[in-house]
Amino acid sequence: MTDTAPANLDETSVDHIIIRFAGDSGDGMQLTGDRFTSASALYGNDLATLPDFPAEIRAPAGTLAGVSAFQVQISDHDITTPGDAPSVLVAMNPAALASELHRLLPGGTIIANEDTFDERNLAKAGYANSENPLEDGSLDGYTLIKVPMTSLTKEACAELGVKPRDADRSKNFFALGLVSWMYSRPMETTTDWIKAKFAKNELVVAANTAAFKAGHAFGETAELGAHKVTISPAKLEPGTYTNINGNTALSWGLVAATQLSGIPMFLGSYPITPASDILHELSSKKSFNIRTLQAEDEIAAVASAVGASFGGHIGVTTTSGPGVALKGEAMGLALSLELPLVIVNIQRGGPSTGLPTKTEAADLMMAMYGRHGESPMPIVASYSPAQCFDAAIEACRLALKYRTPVMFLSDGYLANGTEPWKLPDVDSLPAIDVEFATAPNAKNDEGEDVFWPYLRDPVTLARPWAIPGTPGLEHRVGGIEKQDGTGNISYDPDNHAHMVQIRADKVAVIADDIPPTMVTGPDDADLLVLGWGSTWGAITSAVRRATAAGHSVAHAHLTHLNPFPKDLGDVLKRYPKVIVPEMNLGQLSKLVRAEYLVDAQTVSKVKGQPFTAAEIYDVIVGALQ
Amino acid sequence: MTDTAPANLDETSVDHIIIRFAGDSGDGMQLTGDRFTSASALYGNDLATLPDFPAEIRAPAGTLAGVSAFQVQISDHDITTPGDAPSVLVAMNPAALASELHRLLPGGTIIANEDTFDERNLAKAGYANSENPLEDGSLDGYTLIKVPMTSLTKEACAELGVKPRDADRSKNFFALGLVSWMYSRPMETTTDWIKAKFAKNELVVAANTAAFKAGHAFGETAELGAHKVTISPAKLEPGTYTNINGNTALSWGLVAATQLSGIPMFLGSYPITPASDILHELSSKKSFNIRTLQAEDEIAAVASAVGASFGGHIGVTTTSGPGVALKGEAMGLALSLELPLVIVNIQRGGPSTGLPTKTEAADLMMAMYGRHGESPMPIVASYSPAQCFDAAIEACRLALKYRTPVMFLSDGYLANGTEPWKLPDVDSLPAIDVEFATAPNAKNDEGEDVFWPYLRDPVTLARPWAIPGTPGLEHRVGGIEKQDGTGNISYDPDNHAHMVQIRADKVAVIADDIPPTMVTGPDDADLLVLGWGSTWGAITSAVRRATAAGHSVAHAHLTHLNPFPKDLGDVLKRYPKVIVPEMNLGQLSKLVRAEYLVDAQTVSKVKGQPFTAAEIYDVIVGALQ
Amino acid sequence: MSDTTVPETTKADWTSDQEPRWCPGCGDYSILTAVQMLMPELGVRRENTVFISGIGCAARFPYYMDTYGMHSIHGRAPAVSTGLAVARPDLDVWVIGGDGDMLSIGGNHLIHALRRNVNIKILLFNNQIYGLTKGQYSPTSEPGKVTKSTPVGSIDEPFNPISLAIGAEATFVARTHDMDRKHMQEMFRRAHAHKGAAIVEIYQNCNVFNDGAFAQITKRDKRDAMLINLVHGEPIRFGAEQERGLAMNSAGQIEIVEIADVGSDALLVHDEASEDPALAFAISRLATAPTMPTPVGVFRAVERPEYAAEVNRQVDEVTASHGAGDLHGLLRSLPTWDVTA
Amino acid sequence: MSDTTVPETTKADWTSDQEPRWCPGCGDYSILTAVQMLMPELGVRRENTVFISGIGCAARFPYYMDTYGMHSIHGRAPAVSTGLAVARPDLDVWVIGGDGDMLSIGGNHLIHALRRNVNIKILLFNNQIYGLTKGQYSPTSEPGKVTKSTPVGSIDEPFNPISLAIGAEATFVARTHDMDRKHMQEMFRRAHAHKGAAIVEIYQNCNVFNDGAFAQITKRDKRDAMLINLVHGEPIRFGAEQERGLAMNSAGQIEIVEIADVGSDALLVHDEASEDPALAFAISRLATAPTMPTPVGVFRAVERPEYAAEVNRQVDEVTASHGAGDLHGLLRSLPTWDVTA
Ligand SMILES: Cc1ncc(C[n+]2csc(CCOP(=O)(O)OP(=O)(O)O)c2C)c(N)n1
Ligand SMILES: Cc1ncc(C[n+]2csc(CCOP(=O)(O)OP(=O)(O)O)c2C)c(N)n1
Ligand code: SF4
Ligand code: SF4
Ligand SMILES: [Mg+2]
Ligand SMILES: [Mg+2]
Repeated sequence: MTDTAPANLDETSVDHIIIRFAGDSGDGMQLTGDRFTSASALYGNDLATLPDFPAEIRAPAGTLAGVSAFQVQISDHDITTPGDAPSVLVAMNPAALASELHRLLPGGTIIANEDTFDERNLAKAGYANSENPLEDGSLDGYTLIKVPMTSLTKEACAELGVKPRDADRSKNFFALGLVSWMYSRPMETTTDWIKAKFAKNELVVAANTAAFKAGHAFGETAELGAHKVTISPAKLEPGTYTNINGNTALSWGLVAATQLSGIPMFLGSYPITPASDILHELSSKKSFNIRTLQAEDEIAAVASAVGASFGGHIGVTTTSGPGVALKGEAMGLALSLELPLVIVNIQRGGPSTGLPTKTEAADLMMAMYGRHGESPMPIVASYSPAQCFDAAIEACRLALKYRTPVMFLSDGYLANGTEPWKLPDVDSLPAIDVEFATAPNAKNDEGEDVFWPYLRDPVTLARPWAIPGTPGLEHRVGGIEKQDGTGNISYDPDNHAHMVQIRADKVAVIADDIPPTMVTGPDDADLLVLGWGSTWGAITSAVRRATAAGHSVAHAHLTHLNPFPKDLGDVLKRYPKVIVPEMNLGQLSKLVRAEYLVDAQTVSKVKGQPFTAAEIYDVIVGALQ
Repeated sequence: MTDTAPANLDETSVDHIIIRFAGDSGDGMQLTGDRFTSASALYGNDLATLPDFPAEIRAPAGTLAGVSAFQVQISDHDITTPGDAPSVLVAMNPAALASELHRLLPGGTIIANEDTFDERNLAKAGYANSENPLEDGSLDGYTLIKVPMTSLTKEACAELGVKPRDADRSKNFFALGLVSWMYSRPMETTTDWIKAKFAKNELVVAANTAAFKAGHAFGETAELGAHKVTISPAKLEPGTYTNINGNTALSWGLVAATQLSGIPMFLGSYPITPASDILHELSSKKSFNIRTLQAEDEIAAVASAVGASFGGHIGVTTTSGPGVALKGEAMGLALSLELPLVIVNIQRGGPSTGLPTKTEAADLMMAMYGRHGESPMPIVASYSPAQCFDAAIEACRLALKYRTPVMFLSDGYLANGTEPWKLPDVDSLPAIDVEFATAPNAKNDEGEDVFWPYLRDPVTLARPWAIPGTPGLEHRVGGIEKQDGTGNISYDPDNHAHMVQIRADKVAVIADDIPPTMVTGPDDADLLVLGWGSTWGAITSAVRRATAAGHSVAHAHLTHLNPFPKDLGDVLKRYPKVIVPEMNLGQLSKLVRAEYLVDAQTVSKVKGQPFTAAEIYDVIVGALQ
Repeated sequence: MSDTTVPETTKADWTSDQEPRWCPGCGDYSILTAVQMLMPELGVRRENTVFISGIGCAARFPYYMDTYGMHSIHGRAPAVSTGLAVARPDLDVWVIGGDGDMLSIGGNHLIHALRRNVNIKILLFNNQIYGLTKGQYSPTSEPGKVTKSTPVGSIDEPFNPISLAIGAEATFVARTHDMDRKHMQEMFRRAHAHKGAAIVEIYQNCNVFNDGAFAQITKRDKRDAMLINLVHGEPIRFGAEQERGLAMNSAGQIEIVEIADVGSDALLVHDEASEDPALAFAISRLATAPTMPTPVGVFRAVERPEYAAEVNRQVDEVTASHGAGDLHGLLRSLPTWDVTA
Repeated sequence: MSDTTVPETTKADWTSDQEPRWCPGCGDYSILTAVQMLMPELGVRRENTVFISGIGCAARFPYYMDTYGMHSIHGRAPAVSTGLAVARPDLDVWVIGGDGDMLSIGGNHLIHALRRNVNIKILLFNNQIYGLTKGQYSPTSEPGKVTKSTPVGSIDEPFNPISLAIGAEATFVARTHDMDRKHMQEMFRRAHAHKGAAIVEIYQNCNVFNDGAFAQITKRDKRDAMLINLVHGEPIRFGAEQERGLAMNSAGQIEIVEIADVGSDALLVHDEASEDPALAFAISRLATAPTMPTPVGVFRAVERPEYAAEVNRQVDEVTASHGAGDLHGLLRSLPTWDVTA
């Protein structure tokens, strides 16, 4: 029931395992982790992953800066995080061992590629006097499995006619083979994948397959039997599953919104880590009535999306923090024009360039306030990789229905992390009804039919969306203050006050149209953990564990950050204590404190790494003492 | 003792008067108001002004949209606002009367240019069936002085050989002459000014002077004696005074900071209303070791300032809301580089293009949070036109001392409004001590002297400022997260957490270096009015009035919005009720609620117009009931 | 939208109910009139016509056209328009902006729109000044200009918008001026007919902050001598008697010649359709300030695939070959597994 | 800073203690080496040398130079450098960036820095791809390029950075490539010697995401045939036997000719110093992709007042004529009045 209890290595069956693959950026660890994950997913385990790589395409080989890691938890039951401390560390070189060892559980297993532990690499990894940790007893507290992966791979490839240098590139498949053997993963998933992926180059297929099989065989023959364990498939809800990361789920959610609304989509985007993959994904979805533009910069990206929205598309722009910081003025325009627009921010470590490949969730305040003037905008945040799908649809729904820019917040951890996703029945997804204006809606002083672009729906306060091409509804919109109703430029003081209030109200009324706060746990719990975004997995896991340990804890998680669910104030006031774990210095807590005058206490982690369940568990226990 | 009690028109001496000049954009009302103000200032009155003009260079002549107005209060005692309701309205055309009449005090005086009240102009101003308000009795509740200003001006100019069309342009001087006579302003101030201003064109000098004198004579001869009043000079503190608007005071403050620190200034700016005048002013201050660059856009403006700061200048960038919305990313860079930078935001009506020439103070949240990641920045706000001088020095002092970008907030009202300013003794202004690093400050592993760009001062947490040209201190800085101390790129999780905290602490420690909250009124008052920025004048006036009326009210005003003064929490908790008048929907109140969990209540005005003292007075009285 | 006969319209149909808010005498009025009078001739529909602008005096333009319109934000009109044109290739999209809007803050969007060849018609109102912000120098102001922000004279070399556009791979580049309605209309008509990005620089007088900037070449009595009319396929000649012309000298440089000296055969024949933009560029260099004989007309008009059409072609082709998107299938495009009860 | 003898330095002195983090085989390494080896020859001081970059693989460059340096934000290096150069005209300011950094997000700052002629030396690392973000197409990528963001091929016309720079009034424009250290150094030396904004386009191989983009012209065995070396004052010829050259045809267009056919007198003599940029522009149009014979070398090098010097001249002149600023006097520059006790 917990994400972190060490797997019992003596048994042949465990309920979960946490493995961390680590190697040089050039060693293909992301791919290795990914393949292991896929095989486990298809095998039926529940799982969650955490890729963790440097900002450079390839930092100097063998250095600590160049270490790329991938952590995965697989389990026979429902889990919500990639796990806290791995019980198995695959270390492809000394730098990987040096940089990742501190994460390993005491007594955990190290699988090391001993071929790389030579003087040069040891020095690069900072081992003083090139002391070899595989030999000097410093790893005595762990189970150490030394494997000459490089040489065995070369050996396996030699007979295929693969040059040793090229064979070296396959050693990650050796590692994958070995680990697949240890955890009884089916082999075909991987060999089939190799065949498909490298179809263009037979020799590479052969080499990778040979390396993979050699790794598998090594486990079988090298008397590693004691390390072999099985993890049964998880008892998940019946259905069809796929293993998905947040950026893909988000992209598909945008595709789904296009289909559900029948409104074509226009994506204006400028590449930036960790958001670029959404641009990549959508640029290959042309047959879904989606157009993408790689713009010259972030401002053009959002501006072009505003133009497309004016033309009757749903304009979307995807970026990360630095990009959002550039889009503020154009978002303000969309807000003043009252046109649909979705701004997706895949948050990363900041400020400035910060830690581009690391996760953080410190852009909530910018989402709320990063524009001049009173510029309220709805905010939707996703909380797990797969849930990005639903959240993206929700962001589009609000944008279309209320004719407003909507900020979508995800983060690097959700973007790249994966989890199994039970695929929804497409037909059961609710349609998004949008209607363009087609006829005049007012009379002028002469009693003639005219079109007023700011004559609002009394409930949603949305203005009509009349798109070019519609005869008789010609009109002009702009960022200068306009008269409510006619939309004509107006400097009238009272009208301005009215418009400022209307724009605020338009966001506020959304509270009537969103679900109440998602709360788990007893109403009379001693403590409420309030979260938003990707902390959901760790909080869920920690709260489960605390509950199991006899504590009375509840968990509320927000998917709508602006407006808040209507009941949030009541929810918060129900509990004597409220803590708010956030990957920032306390942004949501500021918002709820200001709104409800509740003494919500921040629990901060700003390390470019997600919370572990253990960290939150400790805070919960601490808070209850 | 109040800003709004009607001047008693029957007496020959009153303690204050509020006049509003209104006419077409082409009628020169800003100039007229300005000259009247100058004459009054030189005469020794206390005063405060409020220009109020449309966003177009010149909107259609004669229309309501084209009305340009200027309000001034002059007084024989200390005042803090341009007054609430004018007691005298000068209306140069029907549109001016139509648009401004609602502001006039009941029983107030209207001085109308009756020549312009013809059918065409009446229609343009929206008078139904061209009913002439000067004739139809609708102004019976007021004292109406009808003057054929246009024809009298033409007459006066005719003998000079000025063509009637050109003479028409001088009619504002006629109005000025008349009003100057009514309030016994000395004539020379104006005639001298005309001579100097139009020196290049004798005929214009002659025409304007003739018109001015004709207006004066008209008062003398037309039996308007009953309307003539005097206002004695105010008993201000002894000293030399000048009448100054906020943008000029701000510019001079920047000049002063340059002199006080001995650090050259670099201004990177892009024109935008209402900030452009600071660029204009500083571009003519080259002899003060100030360089200005009119950049290609706001991003280049701030980026160039960052470059100059790296080179050892104090980088400044000036703009308004839409410009700040574009500068977010570069501000984040400055914050990460820990270099001095001052970002000046002259706030205007928003969102988007909004009301460019109208005032608002809705960018406080953007100042706090308008950047991605945890990006804390000190905020300094000015509260009166003249005080912009001190506030600008303070912003520079903090930027230089703490090596941080500082946001300076002013607004359109302060920018263009004027007040008499007692000039400081330049020698008494405290020096700003800044030292560049000149020598290595650390040893490397080999024991050699090296320079660490992020080795901090233990008190201010500021890093050393080593400028190019200094031998031996070569170093690289950048926006990627860096190791504290060495400044080298670091992806280390703990270092990142440390740096995020250090950047927050660096702003927080400034609280030790700023004055306590500026509070007036009793500690045990029933109500605290908390303000920031340009509301100071109206709050001060309202609180004085409420106190005079027997209420127990205190007023706290913030010049530092981040960090808050250390005692602010205590101050707020001292009073049973706290209200926060703001020209936004409640931004400061959100900040103090979140910080201190105090139930501070917003009093909003978002009309593109400053609060009047009466509005705040009413709120005070209401809150106390 | 598929109705084929376009109803006849008049200037009044293209005139909105909002009164222009420019200064009396501003050149913007004559451009507005030129456009409003041209539209009925173009055989287009009001509802299919969109004007997008940035911020500035010029940028108020869309408010006065009774079409769809957007007054966006400073500098971004080319980017906004790109999105609209890609989303809606069926529309006529016109982009309006001043020299500050288009060349200062908006310079990057402009050059990218030009190289992409998006189907937008860009009217650049060049008054060599910032009008709306009351008179600062602009990227086209002459060096040494004294303005509020350059009290002792500006020191920037100005852009030549024609050269910049050609350097940015523009397919249609023209210049006209606000004193000649017929010429303006001809340029706008040509721009409209062009498939792709078309930019027309319009010398526009700001009579309040930069009066007479172009008077030395655009005044009726100066035009013959100072405006060099570019006509495709014709030798380039000008002057009251058409007595002067352009020719290439031995160093390969274009210069002004007296026809009496060189003979009319020596004249350069204007080829707006040349694939190689080098000659159009060379012609753009003739006048470095609107005080010298200045070429006007179409400098360059070549065909190249239009961006929005290409985007939509890709959409159509992918859709044709893969079938319309199938969401159910998409969700199953990664490996899946089934969990049974 | 006023010491006149510049100490001798070696490559090591210009090499910082930070290990480069580029992929093995990346062209950036050879550019770094070229610069580090050139600096000792330039007779400049480390402390007076600053490298400013944006974001991208190329933009990591400053970290590896043991000088003052700033790794700023994406696209803004020309603007940051403009501020630095104006504030500190005593410094050598180098600007480093990739094709995305300089031409996509940073295009506007680049063209404005060029027209202003700010004294910065811009090294544009053109690998025709976004490297750091893992392989999207860039504004210099060839049309039809299949990348992550253009799965069925890009449809944008690329910029020709040389043409764009010339169109933006650049005073110094050159091109070189990462396979020829000597040529790179020659171009960098020339850029350094130029008073004003100098841009050097460097064809740089990204062996991970766009390998071999320039191989058809820069490989040792292709160079003679494919690189057209521009040498000031010399007829423009190339080929293994110098058997080909550039000449102007009768239509006034530049084309490649066989010298055997036209005779060497017909060859165009390269004049980098021509005031008129038309010929340099024409030469820049010869190759529309690095698969055709491509001119390298200095296209244009002309003198024009340098921006930072002019700014500082104005400061000096105003100071000389008005005296150093007097704050006391400034505060009294508007009308004042005295209040006595
Ligand atoms: C982001 C932003 N920066 C600055 C401004 C202020 N501004 C408005 S128009 C303008 C320039 C006007 O010049 P131009 O584009 O040449 O148009 P013109 O008024 O001359 O027609 C400026 C700087 C703004 N509105 N928005
Ligand atoms: C504001 C912003 N947008 C986007 C990015 C992401 N980004 C980093 S480098 C880069 C482009 C890299 O291409 P290029 O400039 O050609 O340099 P190269 O890596 O090829 O050397 C992008 C889009 C960023 N860092 N900041
Ligand atoms: S300021 Fe100049 S450009 Fe603007 S409306 Fe007036 S005359 Fe025209
Ligand atoms: S991605 Fe390309 S440009 Fe970047 S370091 Fe690697 S090879 Fe060089
Ligand atoms: Mg202009
Ligand atoms: Mg590149």
